[in-house]
Amino acid sequence: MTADARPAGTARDGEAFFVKSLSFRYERRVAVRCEGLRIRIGEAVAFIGPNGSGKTTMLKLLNGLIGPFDGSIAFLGRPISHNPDLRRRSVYVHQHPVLFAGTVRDNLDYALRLKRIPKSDADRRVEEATERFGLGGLLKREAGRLSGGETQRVAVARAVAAGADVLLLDEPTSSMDAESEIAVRALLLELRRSGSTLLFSAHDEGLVKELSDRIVRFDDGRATSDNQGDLE
Amino acid sequence: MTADARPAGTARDGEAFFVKSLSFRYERRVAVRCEGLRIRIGEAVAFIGPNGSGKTTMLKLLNGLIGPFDGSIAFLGRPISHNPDLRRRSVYVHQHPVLFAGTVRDNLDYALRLKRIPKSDADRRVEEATERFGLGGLLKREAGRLSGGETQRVAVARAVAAGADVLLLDEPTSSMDAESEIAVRALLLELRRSGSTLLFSAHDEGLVKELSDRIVRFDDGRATSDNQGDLE
Amino acid sequence: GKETAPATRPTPANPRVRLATTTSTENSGLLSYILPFFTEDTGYTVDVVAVGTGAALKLGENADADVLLVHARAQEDAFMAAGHGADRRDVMYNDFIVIGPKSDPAGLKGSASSAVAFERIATVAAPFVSRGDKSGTHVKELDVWKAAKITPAGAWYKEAGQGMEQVIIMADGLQGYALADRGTWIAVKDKTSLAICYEGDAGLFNPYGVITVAPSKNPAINAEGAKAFSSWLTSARGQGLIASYKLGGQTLFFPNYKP
Amino acid sequence: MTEAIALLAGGDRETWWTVATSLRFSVFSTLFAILPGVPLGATLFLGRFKGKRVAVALVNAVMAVPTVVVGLFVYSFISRSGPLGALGLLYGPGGVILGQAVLAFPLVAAMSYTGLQKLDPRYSETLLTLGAGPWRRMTAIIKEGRYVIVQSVLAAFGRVTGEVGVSMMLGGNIRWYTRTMTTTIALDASKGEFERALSLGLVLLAIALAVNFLSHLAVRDDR
Amino acid sequence: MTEAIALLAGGDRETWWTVATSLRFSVFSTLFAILPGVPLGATLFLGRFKGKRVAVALVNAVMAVPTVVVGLFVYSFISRSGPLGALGLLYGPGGVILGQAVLAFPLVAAMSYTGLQKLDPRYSETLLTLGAGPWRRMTAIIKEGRYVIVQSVLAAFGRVTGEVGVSMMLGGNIRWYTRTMTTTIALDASKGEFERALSLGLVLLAIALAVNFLSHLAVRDDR
Ligand SMILES: Nc1ncnc2c1ncn2[C@@H]1O[C@H](COP(=O)(O)OP(=O)(O)OP(=O)(O)O)[C@@H](O)[C@H]1O
Ligand SMILES: Nc1ncnc2c1ncn2[C@@H]1O[C@H](COP(=O)(O)OP(=O)(O)OP(=O)(O)O)[C@@H](O)[C@H]1O
Ligand SMILES: [Mg+2]
Ligand SMILES: [Mg+2]
Repeated sequence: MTADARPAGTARDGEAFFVKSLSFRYERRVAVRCEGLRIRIGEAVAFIGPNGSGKTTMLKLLNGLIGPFDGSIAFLGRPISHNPDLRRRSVYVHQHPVLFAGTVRDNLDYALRLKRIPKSDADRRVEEATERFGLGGLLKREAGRLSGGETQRVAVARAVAAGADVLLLDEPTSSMDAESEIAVRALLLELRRSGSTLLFSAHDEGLVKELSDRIVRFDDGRATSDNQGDLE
Repeated sequence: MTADARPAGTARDGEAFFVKSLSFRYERRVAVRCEGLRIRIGEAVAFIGPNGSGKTTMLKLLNGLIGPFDGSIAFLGRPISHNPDLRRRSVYVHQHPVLFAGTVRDNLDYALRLKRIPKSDADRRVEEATERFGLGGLLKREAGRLSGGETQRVAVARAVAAGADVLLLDEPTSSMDAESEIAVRALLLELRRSGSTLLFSAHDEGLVKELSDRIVRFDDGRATSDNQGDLE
Repeated sequence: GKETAPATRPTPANPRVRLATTTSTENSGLLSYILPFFTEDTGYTVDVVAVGTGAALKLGENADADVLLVHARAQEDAFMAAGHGADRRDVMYNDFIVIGPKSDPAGLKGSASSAVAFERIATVAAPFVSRGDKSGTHVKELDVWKAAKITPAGAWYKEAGQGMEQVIIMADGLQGYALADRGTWIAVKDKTSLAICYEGDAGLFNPYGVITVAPSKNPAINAEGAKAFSSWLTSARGQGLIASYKLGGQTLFFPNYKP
Repeated sequence: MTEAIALLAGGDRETWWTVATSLRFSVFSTLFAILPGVPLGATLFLGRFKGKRVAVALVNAVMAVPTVVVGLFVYSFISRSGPLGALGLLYGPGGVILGQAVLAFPLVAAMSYTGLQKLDPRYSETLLTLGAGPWRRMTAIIKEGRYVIVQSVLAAFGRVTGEVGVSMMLGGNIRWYTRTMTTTIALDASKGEFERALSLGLVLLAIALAVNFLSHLAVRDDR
Repeated sequence: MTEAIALLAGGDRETWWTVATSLRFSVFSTLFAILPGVPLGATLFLGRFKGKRVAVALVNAVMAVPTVVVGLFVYSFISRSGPLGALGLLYGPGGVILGQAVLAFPLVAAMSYTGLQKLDPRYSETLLTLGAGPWRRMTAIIKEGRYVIVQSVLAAFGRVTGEVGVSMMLGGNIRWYTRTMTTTIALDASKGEFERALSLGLVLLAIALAVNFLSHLAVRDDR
């Protein structure tokens, strides 16, 4: 698709998010402020900054989980409110995720059903995720009773299996053991190569260096990109 | 105090924890099993192992937060059930901690009051903790509304300020930013030098190397110490 | 009101009297009408507790009422015999009537007696709502069935177990018959589409009695107040006021105290 | 107590029949109260619409309406001259069940709403981000909060089992037809048979206790 | 509706007096129900003792006991021939308030318990590890769960405001003394004055609504 073929005001070719003059407050305190930010489809962007600087808040804003805010956020060229693409193509994974009642397998199946993945396809995807994330031993376990790291692994697996191509991951490996972390990193690299858009927050420098094309720095709520020209 | 002066069956001189033939299950699955483990006062011990291997469960067991279990756990020479020292001298900090309603300062004050720290002493301690953990900007904030890393920092500060000399910390820096992590590491080192006993779980090798005298490895619920002679 | 004549109103030591009575005396408006006069004359205020007949007697038995105004002669006599009461007097009477749909589908009008009227209801199996609560009215109804040599049973016979007013309202809802006391009927009739279908049988006499509870039962009983109420109600003044109470132009209760 | 046991063990046929009728009415009315009540509670919890506050307050406040008023309200619909008069529900089991369901439904909604309130907000966020529509979110949140929902259903069951106003008003307390435990108790109390009324109250308590225990077997407290 | 407004706006002194009396009784009885009820609920939540299950089921089941039975139960204590007869509470405000408190207290306990149930278990673990004794744990958990506690208090207030049995039985529905909104309504309904009864029911609903709104101002929903 070419940009020219689209009506005015829509996304430039390959633009995933376009944020302008954003400002969001919890009650009185401003938690996130961003003059402008453009994230292209297929980019892998790391959100870094000290605790409480607004990374989680920004990720939730980009996924339309919190609001209202001042300014504008567009996803694939359209405002995120009432944007059907948002739920179809992007998914957010909490810093400390929760799983639903039922087994781990139920959780995966459920997410696939929500994303309307056909049954035939679904089984294959669950199998794939199980292998990639080493969930073999966990599939039949009660999801609410897993350890911190296990929960995080399943939550990321659930998001990936659901097949969203824009992933917003909040400190995705913070509770994981070394082995899982390596596996998840490898997987995210692969997703990036295959064209998915990745936005993730992290305190772990290794993850940031290995995985990101670009860094957005957060400082006391102010988000600024290393990349110039985000705002024309 | 000398060991000889004590009745038989009590702790050896300077023994913080003594675990024997421990086995604990959540419903049917065994989550922790440990033939024997001895942790001396003043030791810094790291619990490492993959996700779901039992680190959190063991820390909670050692702090008497879950039960019942088979086998025995002694704290300062006495069984942990009905052991008044347990609550007076040790404290556990959750992997993903929660804070109480009220401000951050209220949380610190409250913990000090629970540990019966006299008022005069309390203010000094809160000041000290504020400085050490860089809580200056957070003291007056509503505790329930902090970010993940901020919450973890306050929770560790709360435990340290409460003046327990046996600290059980569950992945204490997993959500922290680099700066806080360095500060907390330094602080824990200092506590160790001043004679506190530290037990912590971690996936971060740096933390383990820098801080621990000894490692207890967890594998699928089985806890084994690097140190031989834990069991005579 | 203003204390216009403080000298004329007596001030008893214990000015609150507790009267347990059936709902019919309260809901017909009689008590609201006469009690202010009683207070005026004697200085006593009356706390009216309106309950079922059985409950009123039970309250007397437990000494939770000082005086009773009820209509269930057999139970009243048993109450006296058991020594729960100090003094029982006839106060007034009215009568029971059979009410039913204006169209009177069982054709009660012109029945020779209440027993005959009941027989007609049973014959056509017209809905009949019974109090079913061992109240004076219920006891009377059972007497009539006995006189008619009928054991009422079947879907048409609704043993409701509720107060008089509710039974009248139910009879209206079911377009059926019921035995009612005239006082309650007059008070409620405008809310229904029913009419009196049979009246006038001497057997349908409904006497009320006033009973002072035996003071020996409990020191908290206001014996003076109870006595004052009983005496006043049976005095010429009390009897006269009862006779003068009218609702919709009709007299509800007829005084009948005989010293 | 002994009298209560005697009443039941003695095999008094009428007492047993009344117990059974009470249960039948309560079970059906609770069922009919759940059907709209639980979804309404979940919707109030999930929804972000104007007037939500008012709706919540209203649903909470309805508890303060005496059962006899609820009875009257329903009466005005099912009385012969009311819009539903033709159904002939008044003074029959249908009337009692309808009235009790109307009584219990806001209770179920209010208690479900309040209970779900304490559910971790991450659950609804996760549902949202995974693309669950309103219906899926509702069913999923009911599943997550099933313990709380069961509690609200139990409360509703208790409420309808123990209420008098509606049963009296719409059922008429007709023997062998619409007489329930509670209307029997009210009748006994009005007859001055206080001991019997108290005994039947204990029987009612025992039934409620049994139902509570059974429900615990169904959905275990997962703390 | 119009009649309800007319009743109040028209300044009918007796109606206003009855409204005030109802409120007075409800406020005091709710207060007396909270004092033991909330701590009991919190204790049930925190405690790990034998018979806890039974206690919880019992407290839940009490809701199914008709108010008239609660009234009779309390009556047996405060009747002149009962153990507390000397206090002279029967057929006075004291009797109604006592009875309503007895009625509402298990409700407060049950609802507090259920509500706290959903509180994150880490709260009580944190309290334990910081060395809080039973008393501190109880007060702290009540503070953490204040939103839920307020809900249970509101429910109790609604319940006592709307109940008839206890008020009738222990207050005697004595005019200018113990007559409340609900006993007036019951009386009106029994006299066939359905419109007036319904109107007063609406007034009661309005009061409950107002109380609910006020409570929301006091403790905001923090979601
Ligand atoms: N409440 C619970 N009920 C049942 N099983 C549980 C519960 N909590 C933990 N488990 C299981 O017990 C085992 C040990 O869990 P634990 O939380 O101690 O692991 P961990 O070593 O702390 O893992 P992590 O590094 O992910 O935090 C895991 O298999 C976990 O799934
Ligand atoms: N629900 C809330 N209500 C009020 N303030 C909040 C809330 N959640 C977060 N905040 C505040 O907003 C700011 C940004 O928080 P956020 O969670 O986005 O930080 P973060 O960068 O993700 O931090 P961390 O690295 O610790 O996860 C912080 O100051 C935090 O205290
Ligand atoms: Mg964060
Ligand atoms: Mg853990």
